[in-house]
Amino acid sequence: MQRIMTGNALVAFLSVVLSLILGGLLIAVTDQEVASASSYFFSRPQDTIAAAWTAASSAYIALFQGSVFNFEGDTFTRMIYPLTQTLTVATPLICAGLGVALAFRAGLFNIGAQGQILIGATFAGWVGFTLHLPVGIHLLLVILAGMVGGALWGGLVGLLKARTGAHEVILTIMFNYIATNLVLYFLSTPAFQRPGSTNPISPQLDATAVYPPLLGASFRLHWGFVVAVLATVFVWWLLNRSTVGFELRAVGANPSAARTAGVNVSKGYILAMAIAGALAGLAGVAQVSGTEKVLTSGVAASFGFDAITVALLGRSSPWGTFAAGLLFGAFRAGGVAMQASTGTSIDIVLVVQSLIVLFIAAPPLVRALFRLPAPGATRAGKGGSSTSTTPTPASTGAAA
Amino acid sequence: MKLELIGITKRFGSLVANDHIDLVVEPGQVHSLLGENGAGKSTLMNVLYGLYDPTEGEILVNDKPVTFKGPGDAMAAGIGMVHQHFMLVPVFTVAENVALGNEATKAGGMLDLQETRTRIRRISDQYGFDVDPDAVVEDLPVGVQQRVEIIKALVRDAEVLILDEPTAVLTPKETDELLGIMAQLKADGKSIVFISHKLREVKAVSDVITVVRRGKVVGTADPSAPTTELASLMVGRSVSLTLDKKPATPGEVTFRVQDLTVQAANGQHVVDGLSFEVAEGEILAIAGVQGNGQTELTEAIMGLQDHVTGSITLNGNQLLGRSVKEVIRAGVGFVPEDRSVEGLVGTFSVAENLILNRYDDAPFAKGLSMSQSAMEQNAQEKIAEYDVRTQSAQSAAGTLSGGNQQKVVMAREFSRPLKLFIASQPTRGVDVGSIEFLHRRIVAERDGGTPVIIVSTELDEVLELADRIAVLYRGHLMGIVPGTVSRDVLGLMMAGMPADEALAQAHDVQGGDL
Amino acid sequence: MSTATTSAPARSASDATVRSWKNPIILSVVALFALLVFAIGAPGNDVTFRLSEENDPIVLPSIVVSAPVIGWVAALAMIALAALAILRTRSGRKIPVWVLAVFAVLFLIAFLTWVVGSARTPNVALYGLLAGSVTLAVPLIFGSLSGVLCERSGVVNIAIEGQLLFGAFAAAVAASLSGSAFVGLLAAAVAGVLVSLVLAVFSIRYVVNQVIVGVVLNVLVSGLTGFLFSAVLSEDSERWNSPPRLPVIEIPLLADIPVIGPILFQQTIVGYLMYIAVAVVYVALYHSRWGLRTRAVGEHPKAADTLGVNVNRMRFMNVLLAGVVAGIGGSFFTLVAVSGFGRDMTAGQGYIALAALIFGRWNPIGAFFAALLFGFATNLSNVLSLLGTPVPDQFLRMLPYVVTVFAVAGLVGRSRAPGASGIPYIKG
Amino acid sequence: GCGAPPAEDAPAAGGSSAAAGTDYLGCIVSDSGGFDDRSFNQSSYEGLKKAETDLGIQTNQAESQAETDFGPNVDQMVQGGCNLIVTVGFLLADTTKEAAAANTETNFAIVDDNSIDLPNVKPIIYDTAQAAFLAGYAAAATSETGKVATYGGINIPTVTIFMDGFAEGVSYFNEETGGEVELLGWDKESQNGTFVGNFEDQAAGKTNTQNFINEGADIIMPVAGPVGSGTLDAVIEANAGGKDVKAIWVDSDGYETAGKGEEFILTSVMKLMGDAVEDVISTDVDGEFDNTPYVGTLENGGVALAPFHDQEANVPDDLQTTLDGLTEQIVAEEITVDSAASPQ
Ligand SMILES: Nc1ncnc2c1ncn2[C@@H]1O[C@H](COP(=O)(O)OP(=O)(O)OP(=O)(O)O)[C@@H](O)[C@H]1O
Ligand SMILES: Nc1ncnc2c1ncn2[C@@H]1O[C@H](COP(=O)(O)OP(=O)(O)OP(=O)(O)O)[C@@H](O)[C@H]1O
Ligand SMILES: [Mg+2]
Ligand SMILES: [Mg+2]
Repeated sequence: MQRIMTGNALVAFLSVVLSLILGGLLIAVTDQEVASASSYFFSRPQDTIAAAWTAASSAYIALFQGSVFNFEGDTFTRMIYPLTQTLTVATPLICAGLGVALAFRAGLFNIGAQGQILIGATFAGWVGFTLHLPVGIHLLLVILAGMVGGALWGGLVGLLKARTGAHEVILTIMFNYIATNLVLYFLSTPAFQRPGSTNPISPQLDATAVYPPLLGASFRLHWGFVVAVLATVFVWWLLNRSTVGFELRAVGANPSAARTAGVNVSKGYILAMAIAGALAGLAGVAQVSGTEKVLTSGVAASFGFDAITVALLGRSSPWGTFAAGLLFGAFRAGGVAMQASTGTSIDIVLVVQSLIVLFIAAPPLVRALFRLPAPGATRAGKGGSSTSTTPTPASTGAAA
Repeated sequence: MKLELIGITKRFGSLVANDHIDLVVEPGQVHSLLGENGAGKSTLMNVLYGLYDPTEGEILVNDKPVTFKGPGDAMAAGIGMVHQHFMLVPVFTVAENVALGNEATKAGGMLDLQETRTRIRRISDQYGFDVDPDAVVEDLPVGVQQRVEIIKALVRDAEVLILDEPTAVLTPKETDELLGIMAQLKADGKSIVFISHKLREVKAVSDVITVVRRGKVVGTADPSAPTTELASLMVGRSVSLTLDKKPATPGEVTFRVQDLTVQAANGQHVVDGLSFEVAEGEILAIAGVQGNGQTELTEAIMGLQDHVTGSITLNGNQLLGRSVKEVIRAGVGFVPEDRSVEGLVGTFSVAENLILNRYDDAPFAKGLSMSQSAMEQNAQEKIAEYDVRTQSAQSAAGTLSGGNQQKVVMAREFSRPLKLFIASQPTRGVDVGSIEFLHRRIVAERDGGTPVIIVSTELDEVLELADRIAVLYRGHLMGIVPGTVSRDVLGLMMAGMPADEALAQAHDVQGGDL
Repeated sequence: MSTATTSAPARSASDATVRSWKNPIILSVVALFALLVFAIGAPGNDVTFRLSEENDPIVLPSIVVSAPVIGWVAALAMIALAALAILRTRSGRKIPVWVLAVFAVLFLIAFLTWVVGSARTPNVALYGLLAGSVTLAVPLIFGSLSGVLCERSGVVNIAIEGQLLFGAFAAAVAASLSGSAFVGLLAAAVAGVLVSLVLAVFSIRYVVNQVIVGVVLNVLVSGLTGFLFSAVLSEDSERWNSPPRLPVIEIPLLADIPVIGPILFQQTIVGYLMYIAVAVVYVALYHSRWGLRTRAVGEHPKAADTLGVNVNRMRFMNVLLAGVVAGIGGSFFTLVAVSGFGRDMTAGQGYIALAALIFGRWNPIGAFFAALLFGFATNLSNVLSLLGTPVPDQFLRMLPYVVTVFAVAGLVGRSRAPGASGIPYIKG
Repeated sequence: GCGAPPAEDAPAAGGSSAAAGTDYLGCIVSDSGGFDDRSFNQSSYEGLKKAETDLGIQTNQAESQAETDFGPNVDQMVQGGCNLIVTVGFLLADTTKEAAAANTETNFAIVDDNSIDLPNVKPIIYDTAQAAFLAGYAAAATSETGKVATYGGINIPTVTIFMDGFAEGVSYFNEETGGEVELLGWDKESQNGTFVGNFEDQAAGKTNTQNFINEGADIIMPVAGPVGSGTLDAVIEANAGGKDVKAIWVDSDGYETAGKGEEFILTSVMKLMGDAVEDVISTDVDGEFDNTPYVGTLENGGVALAPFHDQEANVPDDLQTTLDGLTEQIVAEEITVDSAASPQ
């Protein structure tokens, strides 16, 4: 933590700048105006450069306006609306990212957040639109159901890994596909459909089953964000201050030493995957009971996959993941606005995001690009701090 | 071939591992390097072998300066090296290992293993190695693996052979055979650089001895010099090579192992029908060459092995079938043989490692919550008590030197009341000063009335600590002998001779050995 | 001295085995299942497997079998084999490999007969079922070969998906612009290498966790191709995204052999390259100097280093080579399967390839068959849905994934990865 | 290149806004298929673009990539001051309803959904089964092998309504003529059949089509957006291999829009969303917006069977006459084409 805040802060910042520059180049190169201006580049190069600058900067301004602060908004509400939108999108990213990060700390590479979100959302959604319960209890039950759903789906992977030694990467990938088809199946049954319709979309969740808005009805931000903050605190406590976290981290960092010290490694795998699943399930709840309020097969969007990058960027630490979730939430929220207002495809956001993760993971590269001196007396050749907080689940998984 | 190192200096960051070392290896000579842990012997050899670039200095082969960009260049120049940790690919056959990097090929880069097999057989015959080219290396005993390493060097026509601590994992018999091979090689005109901590061997085979201390050559010695002189030259002060300990006063027998059998995953009985007991206040050493079931025996006691039959009782309570946690809670302290793999979590802090198997006991845990202050306080106490050299209690354990890592493990295990203490290789790779300290702690634990089991492949350590010695060979007990037994008897038992026969035979040949 | 060795207690062969009951138990359960479902639950009708079409040069008669007969015969034979396995295990001997092989074949025959027999139309074109399976497996096979090349030399390759996708994209664009499918093929290989280059530079040069680089590369390629797709390709798809197809090259006579002819001898160059690549990688890996060094570098890099093998250069080259292979596999999507690039059109096949690689135990041939199994399961579910089954389509589509889970959890279990896979090599 | 630069003071390119001088803003939000889905998003989008050129209005669009984008996108459009927002697909129903209730000045039109009853929302729905019925009849009448096939993207009503109508058409043919044409890939009774599982995997569309051809089908109707392209690839290959196989396109006239294999497209089941969208916009521009659902039928031309184009020569002589007769009967409700997914 300390190190990330101080020594690497500059590298992180430069990584973001570098990625934005590369993304901007991509926007400029593919822009129509730039293309037409470049046809006479040699007679008037400034046109090309101006067009390129306009293309990239207008896209990024739109991105900023859509994610942080809209200075063209006519009311204060509209001005800060983008920021609340960022927090809304960040909510499921943070929850699922925590799940991926926690599993990572236990030495497991959890690619299955997508499926866990879906199953969690299905459980939560079903409780939300089928049961009719009093205020408070209903929402609690929805949250619980979502976590149980995710925990089952994740825990099953942990169980299979512990019992048979099957590789969790394969298992989680397969479980994602199975979950998608399972949800599609549920949505084709009357129990999950609206009365009188066979569309694969569930009824709206009861008013008692949804997260109340956090800042009033004019914002989409809901209490799910607070739950995400609480989840971050909880995961931080769990990993750093609890016996369970101690066990999980030991299993992740060195399974043989953990076993020798009396930790039940199999139980650790199951537990880690179940908790990871529960956190992803919480992301499902944020979607089904917070933002969307209905269950569809697309309710998880691609949050489960984005969560992997979020966790990696956050170096698998709870608050790192939280921060990465906010950043990616901003990119996503801003990206939608950017696409709507400038027509720049939101895919550029994926490019920028992944470049950021790559650059941050390789500080020597960024330092070399910006001609910064190497820090202190770190021995050459070592990846150094960049990879230290993340175990290598691929190797731990393949051993045994 | 004449080999000359002139002014070799090697720095790792601020650490100077080799400091202007000069060394000459004449043809047909065995040149030994002596020095304590971390003196810089391996570093020097790695420089010579092209694995490290020297910071300064020059290497001359037959009076001509050479630069080695990698081991390939060194091998081409006629230098071969047998590393202490074998550099063999475990899943490859002998032939594949020998061929690697020096492949005989047919058209299109296809391997010609037949050619390699022929060469292996030729060398095998010449030196009486008896190595099957098609055996898979991981199935071979260490002694044979070492011969494979030597074959690798000879196949490449090495004129200078570097042997870095080659005898550490061998039985006395295998050691004798190796020394024989060295004599043959020398007779063939090859030069050998020999590194060993075992002064007796060094004296027996060397033509010249160079002593290294803290990266510098501190002198040369004649092989006929007395052992104590060599030792004090190494360490820089006079050393007492013996530990003074009171005779044991064994109490009640509280730990019993009966008819213990452990099956490995491949079905082999790695521990076979073992029975022994340990009394309070005595040290039972389990001797034997690495890989004869010691690891499995200690793991079986700890509940770390799966297919175990028989009985293990501590104070009348059955330990077999219990989980590791239950065994630990029953008061068994355990120092595993490989501290970095089983004893410590390298990325965890020293403080965390000091409670690695007590994290959920009071005072470190209240319910699910752990107490940082209790952990911190415990760390400060133990670091002071055991003189652990670490920057802080929060440093990652992996950054500590081997001796200090071992102190962390010991400190952890001794920090709770024990009913049984088991230590595997308690001082492997640990320097002389630390060894002395750790040995004294172990004896103190014995004197406090705890039954102690020490597993060690180092005869010196076994003889120093043990009140009684049990020798394991291929999972069988060769017998239990008193701690005062002679080195030769142990050597025979470690090679698979039952105790009574060994005692008889050693009596016959007494005085004829080294 | 000689007495020392002879007096060592000799171990008898019989007590030296742990009796593993895993296989007999699995066989028994499956055999029982076969009895209940395939025999007792057999549909009463005949089942027809067609081997050729009427206007094929060589027409084979269809195989018509009675579902109950096949069900009972196979189930009883499987029970017999399971019993044999139990007996062998009880007496402490190994179960011969042929028992497992015959068991698997019987299961497959009984299962096929049962599912097709239960369909509304109990009549299936076996040649089509198999040909479709191979088609679906082609990109998987290229992908898993790419994985083999990387992992065997010690680099985990999660970026197969990205390599395939970028290969598909580059092939579509280059072929459209140049008007030549072969230029597209070349571009695909180059694109695969580009992805590999990033993987290699970051994971080998900068020692970034290989899994992280792989995952991020997939996102990067997905974003990049998606962006270019909407910004460039869709704007003028006539110019950018209408690649010509690779021609199908028929090998005379051989292509006319029923069932296997179209699979083996009626392919595009990519199809032939696939068979060649599997064979070449297999032979080279186990019988060439390059293969020996590759495996050494992946198992014990330090040992290879001390013998003068440049570990990181070896890894670098292999990762790049893997890019060529996966890139060509990617071209299958746009030059063979369909004509044109679509957003994220590889649809996770790179991950399935990864599964095939592990299921195939890091062996090119194993990966080949694992990929085929997956292709078969997928196409079987396709065919079943069109023949008409009572199983909802969502469950049919789960079939390949469920099969993979069972295969990985039940049959493969703890598989042994190359010793140094995923671990960067830092010299000195 | 080094062409000549435009004069410094030339007006910015693409000044369509100046042309009609209206400041009416028509907007559209796609569902997650995007505007290039060769299906309802694309048709609706083209309707809006047509309104732009024909009526001189301004337009804006927002493409959704995931369901989470719906809310923000609709919101962006509302904030952008759109007069009318077309939302595409039933998945946008809740979002549309919410936005419409909150922004009563803005008008909405939603394609393929009839669940919203608000004064400022106009549902646009289609009785696609009617046109698909004709396609099924035409396929059955044209098939040489006596087997025809259909498959879908995902098992949802807007897809299965095509398949139901097609199935009805085939069985009507069998009843009327005593034929025994078999339909593969869809069982209307159990509402179960062949689906790709998405609207993207063209290769899966191709494999499925090859399976159909292997089982003897010679006319295949994919109801799967861009996946149908895979069917065309398979059909082109099969014809190159000496078979006589045809495809039936859906949504638009594939002869004009599919971009390849036109010569093998027997006909298309057209769901003319573009026209409806343009219509709704033009009534709104005229200030005559109403919220009565628009139901596209054979009668009002909202759905139709495309001409046979190149396939004219391959269909039975009297088929067009028969189809015209069937159309009349359906319009006159003498034949009812029922589907579980038909608009109620
Ligand atoms: N790669 C390295 N990086 C940093 N320091 C190193 C490295 N290799 C060795 N050292 C340090 O250099 C010193 C000399 O180590 P070396 O291995 O040469 O000792 P040695 O004499 O072989 O000891 P031993 O008797 O234990 O084998 C030690 O302090 C060691 O910690
Ligand atoms: N990168 C490093 N950083 C710090 N210490 C190191 C490093 N590499 C090695 N060491 C230390 O240097 C010492 C010697 O390392 P080395 O690997 O050479 O072992 P060795 O026992 O001397 O091996 P050999 O005798 O087989 O050459 C060990 O104590 C090890 O902990
Ligand atoms: Mg050394
Ligand atoms: Mg050493």
